[in-house]
Amino acid sequence: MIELHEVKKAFNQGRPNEFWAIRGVSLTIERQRVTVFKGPSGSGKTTLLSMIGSLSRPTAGRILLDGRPISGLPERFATQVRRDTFGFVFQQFHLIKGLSVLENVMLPAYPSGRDHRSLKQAAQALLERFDLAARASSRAEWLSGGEAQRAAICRALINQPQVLIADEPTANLDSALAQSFLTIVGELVAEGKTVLLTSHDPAVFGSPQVDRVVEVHAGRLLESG
Amino acid sequence: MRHSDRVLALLAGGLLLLAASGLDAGLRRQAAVAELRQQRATVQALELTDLCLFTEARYTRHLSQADLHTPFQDHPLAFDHFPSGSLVSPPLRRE
Amino acid sequence: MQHYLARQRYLIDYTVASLLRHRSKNLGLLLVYTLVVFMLASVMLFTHSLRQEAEQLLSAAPEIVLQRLLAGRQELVPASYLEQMGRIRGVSERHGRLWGYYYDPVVRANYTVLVPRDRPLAADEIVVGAGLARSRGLGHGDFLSLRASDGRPVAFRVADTLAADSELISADLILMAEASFRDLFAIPAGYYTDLALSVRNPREVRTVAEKLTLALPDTRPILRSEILRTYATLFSWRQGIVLVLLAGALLAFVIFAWDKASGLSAEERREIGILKAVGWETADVIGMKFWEGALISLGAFLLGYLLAYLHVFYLDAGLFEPVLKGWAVLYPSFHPVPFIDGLQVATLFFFTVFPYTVATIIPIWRAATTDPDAVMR
Amino acid sequence: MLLNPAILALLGASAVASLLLLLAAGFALSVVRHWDISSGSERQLELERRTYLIATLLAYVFVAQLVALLLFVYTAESLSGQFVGAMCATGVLNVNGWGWPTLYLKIALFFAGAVWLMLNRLDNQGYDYPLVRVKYLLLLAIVPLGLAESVSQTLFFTQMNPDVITSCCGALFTPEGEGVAAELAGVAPRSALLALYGASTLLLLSGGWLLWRRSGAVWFAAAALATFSAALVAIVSAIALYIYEHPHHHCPFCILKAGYDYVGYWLYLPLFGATAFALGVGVLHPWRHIPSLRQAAAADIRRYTLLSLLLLLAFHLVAARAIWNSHLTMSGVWW
Repeated sequence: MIELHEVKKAFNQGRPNEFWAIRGVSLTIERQRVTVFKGPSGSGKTTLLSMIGSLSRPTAGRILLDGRPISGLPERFATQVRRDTFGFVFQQFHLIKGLSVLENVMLPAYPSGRDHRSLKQAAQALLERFDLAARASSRAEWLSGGEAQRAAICRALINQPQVLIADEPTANLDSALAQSFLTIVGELVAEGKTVLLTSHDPAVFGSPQVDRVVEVHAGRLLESG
Repeated sequence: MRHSDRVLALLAGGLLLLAASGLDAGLRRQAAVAELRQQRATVQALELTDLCLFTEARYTRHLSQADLHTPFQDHPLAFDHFPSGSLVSPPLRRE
Repeated sequence: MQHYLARQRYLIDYTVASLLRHRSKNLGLLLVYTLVVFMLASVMLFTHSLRQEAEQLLSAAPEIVLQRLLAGRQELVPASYLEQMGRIRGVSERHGRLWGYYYDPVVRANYTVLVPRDRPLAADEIVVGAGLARSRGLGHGDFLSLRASDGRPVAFRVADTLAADSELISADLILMAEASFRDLFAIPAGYYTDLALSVRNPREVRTVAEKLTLALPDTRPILRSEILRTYATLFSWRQGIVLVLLAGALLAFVIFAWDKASGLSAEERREIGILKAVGWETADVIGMKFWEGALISLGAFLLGYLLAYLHVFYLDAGLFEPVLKGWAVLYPSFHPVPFIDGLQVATLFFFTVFPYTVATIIPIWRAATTDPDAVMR
Repeated sequence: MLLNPAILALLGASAVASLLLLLAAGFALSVVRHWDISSGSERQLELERRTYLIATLLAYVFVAQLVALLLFVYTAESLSGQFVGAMCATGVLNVNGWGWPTLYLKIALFFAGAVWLMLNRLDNQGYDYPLVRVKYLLLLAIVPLGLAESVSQTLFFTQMNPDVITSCCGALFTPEGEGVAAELAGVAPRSALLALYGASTLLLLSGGWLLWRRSGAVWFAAAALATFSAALVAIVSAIALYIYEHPHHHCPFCILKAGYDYVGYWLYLPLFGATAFALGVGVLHPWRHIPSLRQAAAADIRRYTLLSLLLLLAFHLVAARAIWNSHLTMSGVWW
């Protein structure tokens, strides 16, 4: 369970171009659900998601993960929380070019220093599951859009996070691929994962796999669904 | 094979070669002992005082026997016109 | 501990993969770096080996050489000085030395002409050093004609050549009998070039020297320890000069390294952002970048040092020959004996690896503190 | 001034180290002034990032200083041929008034750096960085030390005059002479060794107590300092003599020479390590009750205490072995 209390985020604080991207959000997100943040671009949904995923720190307010505050942690500790709890799938997938797909998938586990053989096996198992085993040794930039997204999902899952965060996951996919992404999301939730998405694609927040839609507008919530 | 293994193996190889070069130096030094002893005997017999490294001028050939301000001995303004003069420091000696 | 090592190995994994992706750029860097190390290491190994050899050989030089100075110049010493100095306690032996220089206009080289004390030679016999023999094409039984001080040519028969492996000390020597020497240079009997004294107990050398300057005020003693010191400072001074010169190159290289480290491309910046977003911490990125520098500088150090070792001790420092030769026509051919000490290697390591790593700290830190949420924006 | 590569390297390294220290101090100053862990402002984020830079800089300075300390002694040793009267590092350090201060400052810097890194490591394990102000104030105290060391070393090397006749260990470390060194040499070997073993026993006991009851860290650190001084005295007055197998050769540096199998390094490295860890324990201990550090502090203190005791043991084994293997027998004279 993730709780947000009056979370605010400012950019360029104290300077003339100060800008409040989030102006006070309180929210509770349940486990094992698919929650979608919807809103126009610039509404602050990505900023909100990055704060929930400990990628950035709120300027004010608190974020609790299972009752434990995670928003005030210095980067050193926030990273640990992020690594163990959250998996990210980015809009541009952001696989690292020049590395093989397998290496890309293993990357998030490097700092944890876990046993290389078991890590490699886990990565291969994930690739197998998402039908990418054949491409394990090819370079990341050679993948098609759908393959790249599945590789990104594998990478997000390698540390066995409780929460999967995906930013505009269907923006770069055609509708068939978007559908198969939602199927994967459904499977993950069934396995016990919590999934957070941002999207302005009606195919996503209209989908039966989605449990809750939170609408963000100009840094505030307009809850619906 | 992992990248790190390959690189660490390369580094280890380099370090091994470094150690080997030390060993090689020791062996070659050992081999040169007789020669050095021979040369020392020559130095002793002929009462030599200097190495025969720079033969172009008197003060570079016998560095240790030269006067304190040797490069200028011919004239106070005489320039040191041999290239080794730039490599050889003026003789350091307590007067 | 185990976790720490495992983590470092992963960081190396990533670093190597990223180095391999920019292969040509990093290879160029490695090459330049290796070259810098190679030059420094060659100079160090060569001069250190020469210094050690000088020390070993010249520790057999006479304990005290006594020169007579006349108006600031070295002058012939009358044999009577040997009596005049009186009995000095500790001096076990004293005698005059005869030596000088001979300029040979044929090959435009200076020879050192010397009268050996323990080697009887006939009046027309000489023994020549191997370097001289080589440059004049002399062999056993050949004749060498020298011009005496009054202009008449004097022919000498080469009775022997000195061993080729002692060229470092004897390349330009001509040994001849005392009578021939005096005749050739018109040095009157009863005069010597300088005097040599042996002192048994090394602790007494300094007191003996003091007594000598008191007894014979127009003389100057040169102690063996001073000869050794001259050579020790000579070679470390030379090393220092070369280092100062090469420091320019090193500095240029460090600036290059700084520039490379700070001029991260947008692509690299994006990669670091991704790494941080997926769970790498700033310290991990710093560690990864540290390994990048460490691998390059260690590699360059090892490669450069090993090449320098081969160059100096297997190829007889071929690249330095022209520098050492200078204008000297007679250059000894010799094989440096590998004297290596830890200080040399440690200094070299310090000189090459330390500046590179220091120069990259701040650029690395800048890169590593990229916002992790940059990839989301 | 001698233009020698090792000297150039040392001067360069300490200049760079001073620069890095100054840089770190500048950052530390702003961290001390504006630090507010509870704030999520951009300035606080910036300050937190700076802590990484400061820690990295300090780690570099410390490693460079450690290498430089060894290189310094080694260089002093190798320069001995170029000074009349110098047979080893002692003579070279005596060439002018800056030699010994440089050595002392280098040693002090080594300990200060080691303690700072241990403190930093501990602080980094607390999610609220509770020791941030403490450690940066400590850093500000280290900076003048580093600068003094750099200046002193520069003066030492630039004012070296090869024409000076220096007095070496033979003259300096003699019981008949004057000054600290002479007094050290004059200490009876028997009382020196007794003091060493006494201090070491205290260290062992306080270490055991610390491991068992988790208190008395101050005593542990104090015992380590006592052991350190007693060990240095004992090396000069007794242990070195056994290594040289000569009843009147008191010198703390000649044992570093190849002729004695570099046994000096095997003595000094564990001794310095043991002292540094013990000092670290003394500095960490007062913070063990901070809630976010409780676990990490207990683990670190335990680890450093054990390491310190192990290194102490190593030192004693090396020393005992040197005495045991020596052909010098002083049983009728000293014992």
